[in-house]
Amino acid sequence: MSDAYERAVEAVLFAATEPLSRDAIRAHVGDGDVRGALDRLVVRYRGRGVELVERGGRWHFQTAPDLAHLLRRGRDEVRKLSRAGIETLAIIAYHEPVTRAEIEAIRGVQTGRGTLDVLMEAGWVRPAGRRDVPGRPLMFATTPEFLSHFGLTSRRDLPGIDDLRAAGLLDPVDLAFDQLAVENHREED
Amino acid sequence: MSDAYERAVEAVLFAATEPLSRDAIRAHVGDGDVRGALDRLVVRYRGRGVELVERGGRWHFQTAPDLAHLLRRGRDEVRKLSRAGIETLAIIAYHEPVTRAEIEAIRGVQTGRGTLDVLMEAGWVRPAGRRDVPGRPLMFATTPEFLSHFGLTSRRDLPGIDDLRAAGLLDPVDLAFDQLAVENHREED
Amino acid sequence: MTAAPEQLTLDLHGFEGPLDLLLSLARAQKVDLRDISILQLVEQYLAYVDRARVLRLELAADYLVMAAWLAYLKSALLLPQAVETEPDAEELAVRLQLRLERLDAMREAGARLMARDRIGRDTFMRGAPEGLHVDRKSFWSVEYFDLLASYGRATARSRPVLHVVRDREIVTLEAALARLGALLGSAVEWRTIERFLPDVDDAVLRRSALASSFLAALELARQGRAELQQDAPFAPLYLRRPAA
Repeated sequence: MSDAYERAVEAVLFAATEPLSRDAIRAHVGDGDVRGALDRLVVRYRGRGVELVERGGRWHFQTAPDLAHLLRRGRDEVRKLSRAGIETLAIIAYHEPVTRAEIEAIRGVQTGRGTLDVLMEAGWVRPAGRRDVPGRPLMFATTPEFLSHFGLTSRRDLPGIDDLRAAGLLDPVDLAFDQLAVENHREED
Repeated sequence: MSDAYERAVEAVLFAATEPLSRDAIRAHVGDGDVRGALDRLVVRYRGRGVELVERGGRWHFQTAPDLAHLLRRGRDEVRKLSRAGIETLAIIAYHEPVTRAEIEAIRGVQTGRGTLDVLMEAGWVRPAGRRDVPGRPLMFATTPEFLSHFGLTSRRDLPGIDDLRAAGLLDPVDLAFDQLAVENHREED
Repeated sequence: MTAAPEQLTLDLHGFEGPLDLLLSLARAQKVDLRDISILQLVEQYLAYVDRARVLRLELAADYLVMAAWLAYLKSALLLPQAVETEPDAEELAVRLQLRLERLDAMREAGARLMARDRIGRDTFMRGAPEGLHVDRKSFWSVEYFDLLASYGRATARSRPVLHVVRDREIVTLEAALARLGALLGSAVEWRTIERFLPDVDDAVLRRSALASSFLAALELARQGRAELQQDAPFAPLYLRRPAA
């Protein structure tokens, strides 16, 4: 038997057009044990054709990934990112917040016009304040939509991030040296 | 225990943008006992926050009618700000405090009376005193709600002109021309 | 990239800069980037650039900058250990290797991200949600990106278009008149106009001087202060002081 509060949480999440935080859920259903209701709903839907997932602190229902082949038909494929776009997105996600110069240092090429633009337009990346160094360069970070889109519960879920960090591959880079190879080269978009 | 066919029917109905006939469902999930799957799903969802219903031979999920008060109005209530509205808001944010005449000088077109009204109604813009020039025109500035809506700590977090240019957000229509100019005048950068 | 280095084509369009090329060469050498030979990698890169030169392919400047840097690294690595180099060659090699590892790691991470179950491709949100009433504060919706893009669009309309004419060194007509007038004072014999030009190396400046001097010669002839002679169109142009 399902309790009334759990039903209400279920209905609100079903009706929502985008993922909802616990606070947003509470704003609609009133005070109660939102966390407990979410936990019970996750169990109830587990293994079904639809499941309840958490992405960056926000919750939504989605179809089970193994049924993708039934649903893809007649739908537009998600837009393909360029190789530069994929690399830039990965660097931002694994290093955030990160400046354009730091992105370029890792890629060894200048970031073409349009690359960050496309990632921001997709809603996956956003400006995230400025670095407190001379010039106050803008930093970039990922958005909650990024986590939702790629099915990540949080940034800790990024594939292999713990191993990369342990190997020191996410440490700040030595800009002075890296600038050497970046100079003069513009990537082709 | 849910069978694979039932799961598939569940997912297809969930993802559908409109109610589906049994034939339409079968077109997605392949041959099988659609009727049986639908019957079992109706039972499974009965009494939940969401229910599976048939209307004129077409099937769809809907939130339980007794919970409609939690959802209140439809999502069409969220209206997109007009292009004029967004531009005006952006100019106020970058130049505040700023008069209507100054906004018009930057936009190159007259700003309709309704545009500023909408921005004030949305709570993003407020009157901010008068300019000490003949006619004492009213000045406008952004509100704390504006900052919080866009997740900004302060106006200093807005990307600077150089950042916008680097991200390709200036002159989006004149991209080719702009690139030419950049190549000819690298020393300007 | 599994091809042996010799089989790499010289099509540099496939590479996004020297670091990308280096990574491809390193990958061809070993799967584990920590085990690659930097010296071997440097030699492969330099050979690659040499072959591009032999084939007269135009290489972007940064490929040459990297080549110069790697040539320096190579000579530093080959120096006897006793000789102190600044900065330390071994350290530079390790840092190069680290950069390749970083880029490779991010490439791998990007591929793994793209392979995840993505909304709109692998999982789907509800197709026809009833929607929730959102309170008045977000009654009007604007995305941050739209705000920034709008500002660029709006200011672009009123921003003055700036045309910059490069400041070039030229010989003005006034200068040519003064110079030619002075030099002609002593020119009793016919001399070609080139003999009267200032002594400059820059070809563009020289053309400017010739053009200005030609006009100056016409003006001086009009004033009766010079005589001109030319045997045929495009033949050498001779000048001298008018016979008294």
